[in-house]
Amino acid sequence: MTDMLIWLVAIPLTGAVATLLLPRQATALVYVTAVATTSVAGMLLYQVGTQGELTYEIGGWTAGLGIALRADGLSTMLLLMTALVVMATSVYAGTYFRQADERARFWPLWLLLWTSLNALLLSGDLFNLYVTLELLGLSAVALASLGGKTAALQAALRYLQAGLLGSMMFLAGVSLIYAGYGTLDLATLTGMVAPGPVAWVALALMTAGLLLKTALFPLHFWLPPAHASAPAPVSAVLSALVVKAAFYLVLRLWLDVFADLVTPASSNILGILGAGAILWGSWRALRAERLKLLAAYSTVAQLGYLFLFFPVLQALPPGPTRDAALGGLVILALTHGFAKAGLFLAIGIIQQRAGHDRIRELDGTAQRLPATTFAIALGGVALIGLPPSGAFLGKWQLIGGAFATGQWFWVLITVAGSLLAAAYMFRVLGHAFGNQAYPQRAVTVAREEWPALILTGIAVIGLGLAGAPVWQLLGSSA
Amino acid sequence: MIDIVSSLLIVSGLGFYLAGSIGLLRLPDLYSRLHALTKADNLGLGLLTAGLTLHAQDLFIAIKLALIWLAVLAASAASAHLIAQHARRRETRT
Amino acid sequence: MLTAQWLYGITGCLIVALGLRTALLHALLLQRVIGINIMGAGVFLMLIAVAYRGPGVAPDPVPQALVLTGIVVAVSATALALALARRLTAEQNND
Amino acid sequence: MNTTAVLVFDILLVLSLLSLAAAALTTRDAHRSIILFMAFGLVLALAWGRLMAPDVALAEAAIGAGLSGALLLAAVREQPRQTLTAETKAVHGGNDAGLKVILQSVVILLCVGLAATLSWALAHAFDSAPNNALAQAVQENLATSGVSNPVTAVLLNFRAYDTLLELAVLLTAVLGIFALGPARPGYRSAGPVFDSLAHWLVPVLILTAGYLLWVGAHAPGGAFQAGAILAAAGVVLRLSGQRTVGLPQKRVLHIVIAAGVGMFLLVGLSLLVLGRPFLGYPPAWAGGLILLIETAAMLAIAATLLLAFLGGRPQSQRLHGTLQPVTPTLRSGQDAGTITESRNSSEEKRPC
Repeated sequence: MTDMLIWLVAIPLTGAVATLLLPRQATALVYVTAVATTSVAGMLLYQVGTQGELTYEIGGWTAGLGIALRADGLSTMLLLMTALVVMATSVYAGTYFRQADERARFWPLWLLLWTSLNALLLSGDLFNLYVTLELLGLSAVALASLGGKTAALQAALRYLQAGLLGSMMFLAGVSLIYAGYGTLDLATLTGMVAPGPVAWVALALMTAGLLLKTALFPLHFWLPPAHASAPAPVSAVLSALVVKAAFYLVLRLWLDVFADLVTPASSNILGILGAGAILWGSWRALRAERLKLLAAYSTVAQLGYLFLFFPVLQALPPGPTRDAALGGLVILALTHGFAKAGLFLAIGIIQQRAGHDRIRELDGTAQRLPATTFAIALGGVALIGLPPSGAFLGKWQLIGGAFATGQWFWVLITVAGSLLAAAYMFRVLGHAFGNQAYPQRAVTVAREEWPALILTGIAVIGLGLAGAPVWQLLGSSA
Repeated sequence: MIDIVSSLLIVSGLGFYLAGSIGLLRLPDLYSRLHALTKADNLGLGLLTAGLTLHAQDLFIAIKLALIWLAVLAASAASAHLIAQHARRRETRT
Repeated sequence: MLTAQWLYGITGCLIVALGLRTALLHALLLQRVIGINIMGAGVFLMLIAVAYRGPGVAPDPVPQALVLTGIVVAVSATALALALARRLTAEQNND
Repeated sequence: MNTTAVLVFDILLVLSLLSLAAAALTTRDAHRSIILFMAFGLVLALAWGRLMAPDVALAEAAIGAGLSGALLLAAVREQPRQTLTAETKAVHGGNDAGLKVILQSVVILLCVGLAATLSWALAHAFDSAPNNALAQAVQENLATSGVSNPVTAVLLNFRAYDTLLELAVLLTAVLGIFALGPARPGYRSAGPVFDSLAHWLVPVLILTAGYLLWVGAHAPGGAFQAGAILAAAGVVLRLSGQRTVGLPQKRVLHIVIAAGVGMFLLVGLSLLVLGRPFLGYPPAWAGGLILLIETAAMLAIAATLLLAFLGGRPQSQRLHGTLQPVTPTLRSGQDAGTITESRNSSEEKRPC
């Protein structure tokens, strides 16, 4: 029953066309699409857990000629995370956009973004990855520019240009690969790729393009304004999923396809860039004036952690410790996805209720919006990496792996990053818990606050306590 | 025999293209340059397509070549008129 | 190795570099969009040079199909960029 | 003798490509760089023809040079004619000369390095024998693909999923443009000469688009080239003062722009229901299904590119009362002014 793979792309795409043609029933259609896709993602996770990697050849043509969709442990977990985050954010977006014409403009683009995420996580063909990256970039920019104000448009324009440059570099790498090896399918490439000028330059180009789209430290200039000025549900998905999809590709290329090309020096470069991202992102988050800017810079920092894993994984010989470290990387990525999405939704509620999101004027928020402040606190726990959260397990594996390979520098960076994260999160909570003498009436709207609570709850409790299956899933198919 | 005639036609066509380009570079003002370009290049293209139709395998390609020439003829005449009209309007207005 | 293939391939690389220079440096948005388009054209030139198999031989259709897809994707990205720029100038004139 | 002649032609073509690209990229004036970019696109179409890629040449001339040029010209028309002062400002607005020079030299170094590594890697790739695996696979399966033109077979059968996602990219672009506001105000009629040109050119363009769509199965052509030429017909109509360019209104317009993706999904999912793989056309019906999808894709591409040129949803005629005839009749009596008044009416002031 490998048809599930294509259903994961076909359902959101059909939903996008349906919401475009039937604007009045759009919200209902989106909920139906969301439930359907999430259940298919769940079934796929179960299937991959039991049978290992699944492959689906579109049109029945063999993988080289046609395009193959592949789902292994890593991509199915990211797919389920994407489905859950998008479903919860859709519930919130239903209430966030008041006017009907705003919603009618939002839903088709939203489902197209979801289609591109699913297509990217499943695709097993290099040029197809270029097309999905382009679809992802364009739909994210179109959604980010929905804000309509000058700041949102400027940020969206800069985001589009950075995205196009990244895609062009990626395409240049893909054309080199086709020139050298004559095939575009990732599975056949994994066997054929041999260290040589073609493979090195192609990998360097593709990685450079993807780093631009992942907004790793020196190339992160476009991310904070774009995520801060986009509407709340959009910036939630941008931070939690869109940049992570590009990171997933870097992971897939470095650990799977071009595994025997990766040298300690190149992984260390990624590690150093990651360290820079952690320090710079956390520092700017600490000094941010607005909550959304803080969350955006926190995304830059958290992605830095993911890149810290590369030198550790490269140094570890294949064995149980390496699988544990890989599991730590995945669970850290998943936790950040849930936590950051929940955090952005909570910030969206505050911005709509209070009319602004300046950190200094957050007094009394805990009294007026208790559930939202609790969601922010939960999100903070996951971002800092305190014990119950999945991030703690991830960072624990990172530190364990770093010690095992004698690279103590990464340990120092991880601890420093966690302290800085604690600093900027407690700064926010400190302001939020500043009590006002005459607090206004507590406002609770279930459909607005539940998504944020559920997402951050999954990040802290779900992944923390029930994190074991992540390692089994990776073990069975990594 | 056909080769000689068609290459002759093509070479003369190129001669007109050359004249058009030299006209573009040398002539002083816009209108005379427009004049040179549209006249010389269209005639050059006519000779070129005539030379090529001699080589055409079947009638259908010959008709397509003629259609190309007609389309370019109409398009360049209309655009030359538009450019001249726009330039004339800008002169009278400033 | 065919000289034509080599000649057009290297030109493609040079055009990619030229396009990148303007896409990064130029202040005018229109010029940057043109730079990105020309960069794309350079990559497509590399791809079609790979597809070329010599004067008499039929070329490889797969890169040609990829370039066709790339051209359409490039024009849709350009359209969105220009629409964003137009709305941005309209917003800036208002406030 | 003719190999050296071909080599000379190649060198000349390559030099003109490089010089046109360099000129288009370094000129200060936006108008001039767009015209040079269109010239570059046309010479590039010549290069595709030389490298025996006629389908790509058609698409490059129609979309790369033609419509991209039209989009850029429509965009630059609204900007005041500002040409830059002597040197280009640095992207990050560092206005003191020192920073700018450093930045420029760093970027130029980066580009030179990129060109060198790319050429070095490509030269290595060309050294190894060209890997013909995929080309042979296409030839072998061409018989069952339903079309005889290998490029169309790859685009609409073997890698149909790529084309589906590419049509989704087009749909995203047009939805993004819709969300950004109303269309540009219409053009004044360009006078009787252009109207008479448009009068007979538009039907010929529509006929050519239909021909290209049909011929795509066995010769260079196909949905993308046909869609681009249909959009070109719309652009000509738009330039002759016709406001809605024959595009349908509200609901039907949505159906047309989603036609490409919709038809692909319809065919793909119905095949899935019949037990065949997604987009796995049965050999007997493959030709018909491909033509069906190509027709819908052509309509979607034409509508998308035209709406991009318009800048958004066209304002319907009835909105401000000037019942213009749909087909551009010869308006010898009427002077061009009438359209000016209607254009300066409340159109721009109306909030989007």
